[in-house]
Order: sequence, then structure tokens, then C-alpha cells
Amino acid sequence: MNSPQLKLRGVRKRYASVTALRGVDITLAPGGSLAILGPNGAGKSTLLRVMAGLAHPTAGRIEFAGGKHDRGQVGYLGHATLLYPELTARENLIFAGRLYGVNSPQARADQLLAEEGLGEVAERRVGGFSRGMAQRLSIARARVHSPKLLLLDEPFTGLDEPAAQRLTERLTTLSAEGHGLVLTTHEISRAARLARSAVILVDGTVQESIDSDAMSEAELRAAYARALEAAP
Amino acid sequence: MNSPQLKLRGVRKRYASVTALRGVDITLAPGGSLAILGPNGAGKSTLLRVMAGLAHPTAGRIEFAGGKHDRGQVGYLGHATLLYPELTARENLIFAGRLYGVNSPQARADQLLAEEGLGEVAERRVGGFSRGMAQRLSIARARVHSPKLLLLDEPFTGLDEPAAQRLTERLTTLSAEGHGLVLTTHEISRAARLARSAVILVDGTVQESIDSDAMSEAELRAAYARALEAAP
Amino acid sequence: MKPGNETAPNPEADIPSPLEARMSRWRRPLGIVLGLLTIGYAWSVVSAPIDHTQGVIQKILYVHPPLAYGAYLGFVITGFAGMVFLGRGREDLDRLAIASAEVGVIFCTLMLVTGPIWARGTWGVWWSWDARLTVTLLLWFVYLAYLLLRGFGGRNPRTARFAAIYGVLGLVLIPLNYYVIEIFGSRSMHPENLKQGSLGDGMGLPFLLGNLALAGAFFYLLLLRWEVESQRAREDDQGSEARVGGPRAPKD
Amino acid sequence: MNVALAILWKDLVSEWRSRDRVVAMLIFSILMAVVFHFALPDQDPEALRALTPGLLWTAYLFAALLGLNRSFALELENDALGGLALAPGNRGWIFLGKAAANWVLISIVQVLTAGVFAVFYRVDLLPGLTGLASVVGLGTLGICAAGTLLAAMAVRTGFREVLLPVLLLPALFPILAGAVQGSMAAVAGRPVPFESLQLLFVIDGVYLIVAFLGFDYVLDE
Amino acid sequence: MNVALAILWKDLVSEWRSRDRVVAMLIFSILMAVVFHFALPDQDPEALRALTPGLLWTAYLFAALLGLNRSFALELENDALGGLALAPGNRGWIFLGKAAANWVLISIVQVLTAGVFAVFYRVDLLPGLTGLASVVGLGTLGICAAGTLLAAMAVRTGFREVLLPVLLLPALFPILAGAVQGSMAAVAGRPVPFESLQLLFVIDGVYLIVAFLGFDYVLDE
Ligand code: HEM
Ligand SMILES: Nc1ncnc2c1ncn2[C@@H]1O[C@H](COP(=O)(O)OP(=O)(O)OP(=O)(O)O)[C@@H](O)[C@H]1O
Ligand SMILES: Nc1ncnc2c1ncn2[C@@H]1O[C@H](COP(=O)(O)OP(=O)(O)OP(=O)(O)O)[C@@H](O)[C@H]1O
Ligand SMILES: [Mg+2]
Ligand SMILES: [Mg+2]
Repeated sequence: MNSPQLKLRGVRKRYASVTALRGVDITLAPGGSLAILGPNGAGKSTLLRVMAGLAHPTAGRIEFAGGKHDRGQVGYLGHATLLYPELTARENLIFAGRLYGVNSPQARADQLLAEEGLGEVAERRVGGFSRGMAQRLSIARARVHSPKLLLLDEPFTGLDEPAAQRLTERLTTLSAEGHGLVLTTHEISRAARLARSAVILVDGTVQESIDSDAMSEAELRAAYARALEAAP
Repeated sequence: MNSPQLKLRGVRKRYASVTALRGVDITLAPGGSLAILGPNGAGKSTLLRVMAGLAHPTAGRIEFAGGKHDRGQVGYLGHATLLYPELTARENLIFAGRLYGVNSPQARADQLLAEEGLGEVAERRVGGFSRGMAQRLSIARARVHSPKLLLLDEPFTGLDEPAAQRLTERLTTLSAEGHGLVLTTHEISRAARLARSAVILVDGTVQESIDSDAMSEAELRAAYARALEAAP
Repeated sequence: MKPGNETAPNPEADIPSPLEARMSRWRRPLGIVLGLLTIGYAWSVVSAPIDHTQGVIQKILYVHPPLAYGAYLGFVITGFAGMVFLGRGREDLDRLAIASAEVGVIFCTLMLVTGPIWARGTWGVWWSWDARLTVTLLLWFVYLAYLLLRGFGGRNPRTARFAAIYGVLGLVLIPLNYYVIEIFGSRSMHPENLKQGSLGDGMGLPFLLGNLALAGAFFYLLLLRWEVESQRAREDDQGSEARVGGPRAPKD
Repeated sequence: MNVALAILWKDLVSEWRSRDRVVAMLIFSILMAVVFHFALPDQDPEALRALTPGLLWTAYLFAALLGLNRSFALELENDALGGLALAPGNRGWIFLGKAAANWVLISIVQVLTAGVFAVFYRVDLLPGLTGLASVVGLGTLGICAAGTLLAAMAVRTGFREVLLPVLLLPALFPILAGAVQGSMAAVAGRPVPFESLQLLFVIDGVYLIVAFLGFDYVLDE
Repeated sequence: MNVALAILWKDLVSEWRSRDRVVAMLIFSILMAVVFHFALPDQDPEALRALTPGLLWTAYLFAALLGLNRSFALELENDALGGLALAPGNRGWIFLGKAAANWVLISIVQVLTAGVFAVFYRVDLLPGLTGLASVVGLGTLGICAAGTLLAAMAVRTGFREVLLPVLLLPALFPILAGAVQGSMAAVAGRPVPFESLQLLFVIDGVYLIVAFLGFDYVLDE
């Protein structure tokens, strides 16, 4: 059950007066995992939104296994939580499950709530959740349809240490099972632990990319430093 | 120019059906620095909002140097950025400066923008800022009136490494100059580096508190583990 | 299909596009023809017989319906260009839609000026809530809202898509505007649509010339506006290539 | 299809939990009746009665604006609308789900509002009820179709409350014209003129189709 | 005081940048004029003219609702209102700053709207202009005072658009009554009745004081 190959070619994204991506080429092999690193404002989140099908590239192509982009195969976690504050945690997951046509959304919701340690607050309105609770639920939402490819934008934000550790373990397992994974983070050590390849974005351009199967933290740090140097 | 003493006595905070704080006593000496730690949903953010004067405690008192709470002496950074998306970065800071009656808001804004590395994007609308850029600006906003006491809720969220390092340095300097500092974070190592005392909240109660002047990371970790153990 | 779903058109899409380049070559000759037409038009309006019941004011006839047709044309082009933009991602046609909506609104505004002047002359009032008049006002509102949407949303592809959809929605009003006379026939103050031979003797030629001249003016303005729009798009494109980037560490 | 049902369920559950939209729309409509009373003093009862269908539709229109705005304000917090955009399949179904929820809620309000107006202005609505109901049903369908599409657009440009009326009202005038005419006939006990119904039918159809197809583009960034 | 000026400046700059509020309120008012036409067909011009002040005030009222809502919607993103609440000093000044900004923007819209209504309904407003201006100015002051306070409250409860009209309209009925009466007299060329002005004065005063003092509590959590 490998994730499909993901391919970006010459992806550009322009907002009114700012160009966030200036021609990005990325290939993620089936079952691969990729860390996107870079300084603030480099274009990481924009790139993830393009991959998720949330934002149109201004130019360039994005393909799944050579074919069309398919939103059903992708799970996305962004800077916003995508949750409804008036619904309970459980209802939010059930709703997301229905959106994706999950078979029995109730059961899936309960399972995810337990995994994320939200069992006790399942029936509370999400509006009153603390940042970390909302982040956990948002992660569960991204996984509700067991997507083949997970796109996570700074997934560790706001999580306490046990939760962060559980997330690391879960992502490692998923990756081992052949799920695709793309994540952004500012913690290089986490990136090195979770991903087998990495690109370093600066100013909308891929400045460095590492694709050795055993990427070390030191290697990644060096590449990051080189990328910042090279950028004008 | 020491910060005033901050004193909380029996502070409780109840939301409709949830009790976030169950009687918290904290004393922050003049010029002291305090890290608030605890798992997700422990009540850290609520506590900070109470200290900032944003939320009324349901019961209990909060005092400044024995007197009334004074919002003008406090700078606050929360989970929300408090910024106006339609204004530019510079205008946001000027506005905040005027709110606090800063003498020359323009000059102060320019100074802060330079310090946070936002000089180049000063004239861009904040609505289009990336998460890290918004976070930097939000930090600048909290400091616009050079408050004697800084309350920072997970200030490192979304910052890239150089920015995080600069923030650490700046906070160390401020603390050395006698400014008070209260911060929450999930990174125990950062907390140990920045604060000279710590409390560990679990479920709205202070489970452990450390007030030795030279708090070590190991000590903090041990206390954190004990607190989680002790909680029901 | 949608603009650039998985295949966005050629990244450095030429601005102006081949179509735009071809069309803009027509502007100059059209200008010359327009100049000649205007002379003939002016002469024929002056020499046309004066209406014996209404007097001189009736000469508004020679601009008033042509203005209406121009407005219709402008909005129809806006709608269809928008559809093609949505379906094929053709940004040049989006620029055409902007140009066309603006020229259409100008024509519609002029109609809303000449109509009431005529009404003041023959009906004695500036405005009446007659069906035709009201629906014309609506038409004006819809495309004004279209322009506002573009203004508020700023120059970006999302706004362009919204505007395109709105332009298509607005098309409903055009047949309604034209046939409203027939629907509300009896109770309407505004005369019916023109039919074969309903014009008086000697009025046919100036009316025909009026239609031609104003159609010429319409297309001239349209091409001009279109060129301006693609010029702006090009400047935008080049401007944003200049480094903008994110924040920098302060250089100490 | 399932997506439409899921959204309908979600909107109705949220509404059931807070009941804020229905209650607010209803109170707003009643207040409109009172405003008209203040704004149009010294009318004799007979004249006022003739005006009732028009006033009623004005109230319907503005109450619907309120409800539509809210309907997407709900989707805006935490970028939930972005979450909908992520769902696989044709986004037309998202439109249908939202439009159906709006239609249900607005219809509930309309029935109650009609009752209030009947009492306030002493008009007997019962004789022409089927005619009135069909006109109101058709008119509201068009309002919800165009309204849901345009509210989504307005919300996405970031101008929300202010842009929606500007975009929506012009698009609704033909519906308003047909509906007021039809309602007047129904209230006066005459049969509803065929042209009114025809007009409403055609416009509803066009708006539904354009909105179903266009929603795909509205949710894209 | 400085706080009030800072907020006034900030609101006017935001508005100047986008001009969305003024334009939208204006178009909304014009559309109201058209809605009334559809809703009140077949009125003879004379009768319609008599109704104009009432219709004008209805348009003013709803346009103001739109503007007030937007005024606080701006404060809601990123919890900017929380940022205001953090400012030291008396929070009454925050109220005054917001209210002043609303008053400026709404007044601009009102002048233009009056022009449009004058043309549409063929009413000559020039003779009674001073009377009309004073009634409108006073009435609007009251609307802004109560509106700013209640909009802040509505926004804080999280129900915003839906709660504001429900809270605000009842509070504004007395103002509406006095203002319509006064305007009718002014438009008809009669002097504005003293009682109308008195009523408006008293209500304005009360609302301003209550809002100034009450704003402190509104901003607390
Ligand atoms: C604000 C909108 C309009 C106003 C105030 C207006 C006013 C008038 C007036 C006053 C006349 C002369 C009536 C008479 O001779 O008694 C007229 C004639 C005419 N109008 Fe309009 N009109 C408007 C819109 C339109 C539109 C949208 C059309 C579109 C086709 C149109 C087509 C005509 C034609 C063809 C005539 C000449 C009819 C004839 O002489 O037999 N008008 N209009
Ligand atoms: N909606 C928008 N409008 C305008 N500009 C935008 C928008 N979204 C992003 N940008 C700009 O695009 C650039 C890249 O932003 P993006 O959010 O992708 O950065 P990022 O790498 O995720 O940064 P961070 O680490 O801070 O999250 C930035 O300069 C940002 O200002
Ligand atoms: N506005 C609110 N309404 C209802 N409950 C709330 C509200 N704000 C916070 N709570 C509840 O209060 C408790 C403490 O929340 P708080 O945000 O203070 O936690 P926290 O320690 O900051 O957690 P995190 O590490 O996730 O940020 C949580 O159970 C939360 O659900
Ligand atoms: Mg980001
Ligand atoms: Mg928190």
C-alpha cells in the first residue's frame, strides 16, 4: 500500500505583489518521506498548500503517479486547524470522515480520539480547546481517511513532550508501512529523524536537496547553513 | 529599573463547564523570571491571560508590588497575534505604540522592526505574512512600550533557528537588566536556559515549583516527571 | 477543467498573448474608420427631419438605443470571455473581460444619462419606475458590482475567477432587460423595442450610422482598454520578479 | 452527494446547538415589521395591507442576508472552508449542502415571519396559502442558490458582510420583482400570474446551475 | 484621549486603504432605495414623497448596522480586540475612538445617500437642509454610541452579525421615531419640532455616558 509518486515541475506561486515560489521541482518517490526546511517566509507553507490542492500554482504542474492530482489521497495539516469551534471534538472528526467518504466515521473518530489522547474531551466544544488540544485534533482530522500521503505543516507546534513523542512514533510507523510523508519544521533534529530526504527552500527556490536514504542530522545542518550562505 | 513584584493568591478561573485554574499561588520577585510548564490543557495560557489582565479570575487576587494591577507595565504575547491584517507591519507597531502612549511611536517601530529582522517587509500588509513573520511582529508588539514585565506564551512558535536564537539572547539581556519575565513553553531546555524559577502546572494546580537561583535542565526535567506522576 | 488545475499554462505566458497582439493591430485602422463614420453620422443627424410631435429632443434617438446595444455587447463579451477564462485558464481573455465590463459600464452610464434627458423632454419627468428603466438600472448595478468585486479583491487569479462567475450570473439580466417590455407590455411607459419600419421617414439612415459609429467607438475603446490591461499585467509580472522575499536577519 | 448530506447535517447540528441563526433572523424580521411601522406612520390600514407583501419580502430579503452571512462566517474561523475545499469529488456538492441548509433555516424563519406580519398588518393569508407558499418556496430557492455562491465569494475576498449585499441584491431583484408580484396576487385572492412563476423558475434554474458549476472555482485559492 | 485618536487614525487609515466600508454602505443604501421601489409598487408619486424620510431613515439604519458590524469584524481577526483591551488607562477612550470613526464614515455615507433618495423620489431637500442636517447629525450620534457599544458586545459573545441587530434595533427605536418625525417636518419645510430634538439630545447623552462607562466591562473576559 505504497503512496503514489508525487511530482512537482516548475511550480511558481505569486500573490498580489509577492512571489512565494519561483519554480520548484520536487519528486517524492512512492512511500518516500520529505522534510521541507527553510527560514521564515521561505515558502514552505505555500508549497504544502499547493501539494494539498488548496492553492493553485501560478505556473507549473503537480502530478500524482503521472496522473491527475487527487485530493482524496492526501491528508493535510496547516497553520489553521480547519476545525469548527461549535462542534465537539468527536463531531468534528465524524464530519471530516463523511467529507472523505470514510466507511464508519463514528468508529474511526473514536479510534483517533483515543490515539491522540483526547478521549476525555471528546464531547467538549472545540472552541474552548487549548492550543495543544486543538493541534492534536487537527492531526487526527488530517488522518481521518487514512490518506496515502500526509502533508504536515509544523505538526509539533503546541504539543507537549509526550504528545510530540507519540506523534514521532506514529509517523515513523506510517512511513514504514509505505505511506508518503511531507513535513515542514524548524527543528532540524526532528526533520532528520522523520524524513529520508529533504529540501531547503530559501526565498521560494530550492537551494539544497538531500536524497540519501540515510540522511544524518549533521549533514542536514550543513546543508541548511550552505543554503543560507548561498542565498543572496 | 526592576520590574514590580507580581503576586497571585488563590487564583481560580472557571469557563462555562471547565475549571482551568484551581487556586494558583505564585510570587514573582522584582526582576525575576519564571517558566510555566505543563501538559496540554494544564491552564498555562489561561494563567498568562489572567496575569496580563485580559481575563478576570473567577476568584483570587492579583497584585503588582502590593498595589493594583497596571496594564501599562505589562507586555503580552498570546496564541493569537493581536495584529491587524490590513495594516502594514510598521503601522501595526505604530498603532500599538500610540495605544501605550509611547513617545515617538515611529522611531520605536523602526527600531523594533530592525531588531526582529522585519525591516524589508515593514511596508507589507500583515495579512500576507507567514506564520514566523507574524510571530516576530507579534513579539515586537509586546515589547513596543518597553514593559517592565513580559508575559510570553510559547514565544518560539514558528520562529526559524536564527530568530529563536536572537530571541533567547534578547530575553537574557532584558532579564539581566531587571525586566521581569514569565514564559510558557514545551521545550524544557529553553525554559531552563531562560528562567531562574519555574512552576509546573497540571490540571489547573501548581504541582511542583522550583525557585533555586540556578535551576538546571536536569532538575527541571525531574520535577516535570514528578508532577505528571503526582497528578491523578 | 479549471485554470491551471494540474497543468497551468506556460509559466512565462506571453503578455500580450498572440491574440492580444493580433487584436491590437486593428485599433489604428479602426480609429480611422471611426473618424470618417463620425463625420457622416453627425451630418446625417443634423440633416434628419425634426420630429413634429417631440421636436429636437427626439434626436436623442440616434444615440440612445445604440448605447443600449453597446452596453449589452459589453456585458455579453464580459460573460463569455469569463467562461472561456474559467474553462481554459486564458488570462488574456480575463483581461478582455475587464476591458469589456468597463466599456459596457461606460455605455450603460451614458444610456442612464441620455434616457432621462429624453424622458424629461417627452414625459416631463427625469425618472419613472418603469420596468425597462428599472431593469436597466439593475444591469448597471450588477456590472458596477462586478467592477467593485475586482477592485476589492485586488489583481489576483482568485478575484478573476470570482468576477468571471459573477459576470456569467449577470447575463440573466440581459434578455430580461430586452424583453421586459414584452412581459410587462401594457403597463410600460417606455416604448416597445424597434421593429422593421417603425422609424419615421428619413430617420433610418442616421439611426443606422449611429449604430455603426457607436459600435466602432465601442470596439475602439475596448481594444484600447484591453491593451492598457495587458500592459499593467506585464508590469505586475516583472515587478514581482524583483526580489521580495521574507525577512532577513539584521546585519550587525 | 454524501458530502452534501454531511454538510447539511453539520450545519443543522451547529444551528440546533446554538439556535442563534434562526432566532436572530426571526427577531430581525419582527423588528423589520416594527421599523416599517415607525418609518411609515399615518398610513390608513387599507393601504398598509396592500403594502404587506412588499414589506414581507423586504424582511425576507434582509433576514436572508443575515443568515447567509452567518452561514459562511461559521466556515471562516480556523479556515474550515479550506477544510471543505480539501474534500475529494465535485465541489458542487459542497454548494448544494450549504444551500440546502440555508434553505431549511430560512424557510423556517419565513413561515414564522409570515404569521407575524399577518397579525401586525391584519392580513388573512389563509385563502391564498398554496399560491403564496409556492411563490415563497421558489423565490427562496433562488435566493439561497445565488446567496450561497456569492456569500462564499464575499467571504473569500475577506470583505464578507460588506460585499455580500452589494453582490447579491442586484442579482436578486428579478426574483424580488416576480415574487412580490406573485405574492400580491396570492394575498389578494387572485391566482398567481403565470409569468411570475415562469420568471422565478427560469432564474432559479440558471442560478442553481451556475452556482453548482462555479463553486469549484470559488473554493480555490 | 490619545488612545481614542490612535484608534480613530487606525480605523480611518484601514478604511482609506480599502474604502470598502463606505462604498459598501453607500451601495447598500442605494439598493435599499431600489428595494423599496420593488416592494412598494404602484404608489402615486405624491404618496411616495411623503414616505421618503421614513425610507431614508430605514436605509440609514441598516447601512449603519452593516458598517458597525464590519467595524468590529476588523477587530476580531487575530484577537486584535484583546490587544485593545490590554492598553492601559480608561477603556472609555477606546469606545470613543471606535464611535468617532463610525460616526465619520456613516456621516459620509448619509450625505451621499440623501442625494440619491432626493433624485429617486423627487424630493427637494435644499429648503429644510439645516433642520434635516441637525436631526441626522443627532440621530447618527445616538446610533453610533449605542451601536459601538452593542457591536462590541455582540462580537464578544461570538454571535456577531446575528446578535447586533437584535440588540441594537430595540435600542434605536426611540431615536428612529424622533428622527423620522423631525426629518418629515424638515422635508416638508416646517421647522423641526422641539420635542424631536429634545428627545434625540437626551437619548444621545444617556447612550454616550452609559457606553463610555460600560465599555470597560465589555472588553473583559
Ligand atoms: C434608464 C434607461 C432608459 C431610459 C430612461 C429610457 C428612456 C427613453 C425615452 C424617454 C424614450 C422616448 C420615448 C418616447 O418617444 O415616448 C426612449 C425610447 C427608446 N428606448 Fe429607451 N430608455 C432607457 C433604456 C433603454 C434600453 C435599455 C433600451 C434597449 C434596447 C432602450 C431602447 C429604446 C428605443 C429603441 C427607443 C425608441 C423607441 C421608438 O422610438 O419607437 N431604452 N427611451
Ligand atoms: N495570502 C498571502 N498573501 C500575500 N503573501 C503571502 C500570502 N501567503 C504567503 N505569502 C508570502 O509568501 C511568502 C512565503 O510564505 P509561507 O507562508 O509559504 O512561508 P513559510 O516558509 O511557511 O514561513 P514560516 O516558516 O514563517 O511559516 C512570504 O513572503 C509571505 O509573506
Ligand atoms: N474560552 C474557553 N472556553 C472554555 N474552556 C476553555 C477556554 N479556554 C481554555 N479552556 C480550557 O481550559 C483549560 C486550560 O486551557 P489553556 O489554554 O490554559 O491550556 P494550556 O496549558 O495553555 O495548554 P496548551 O499547552 O495546549 O496551550 C483547557 O481544558 C481548556 O479546554
Ligand atoms: Mg509556514
Ligand atoms: Mg496554551
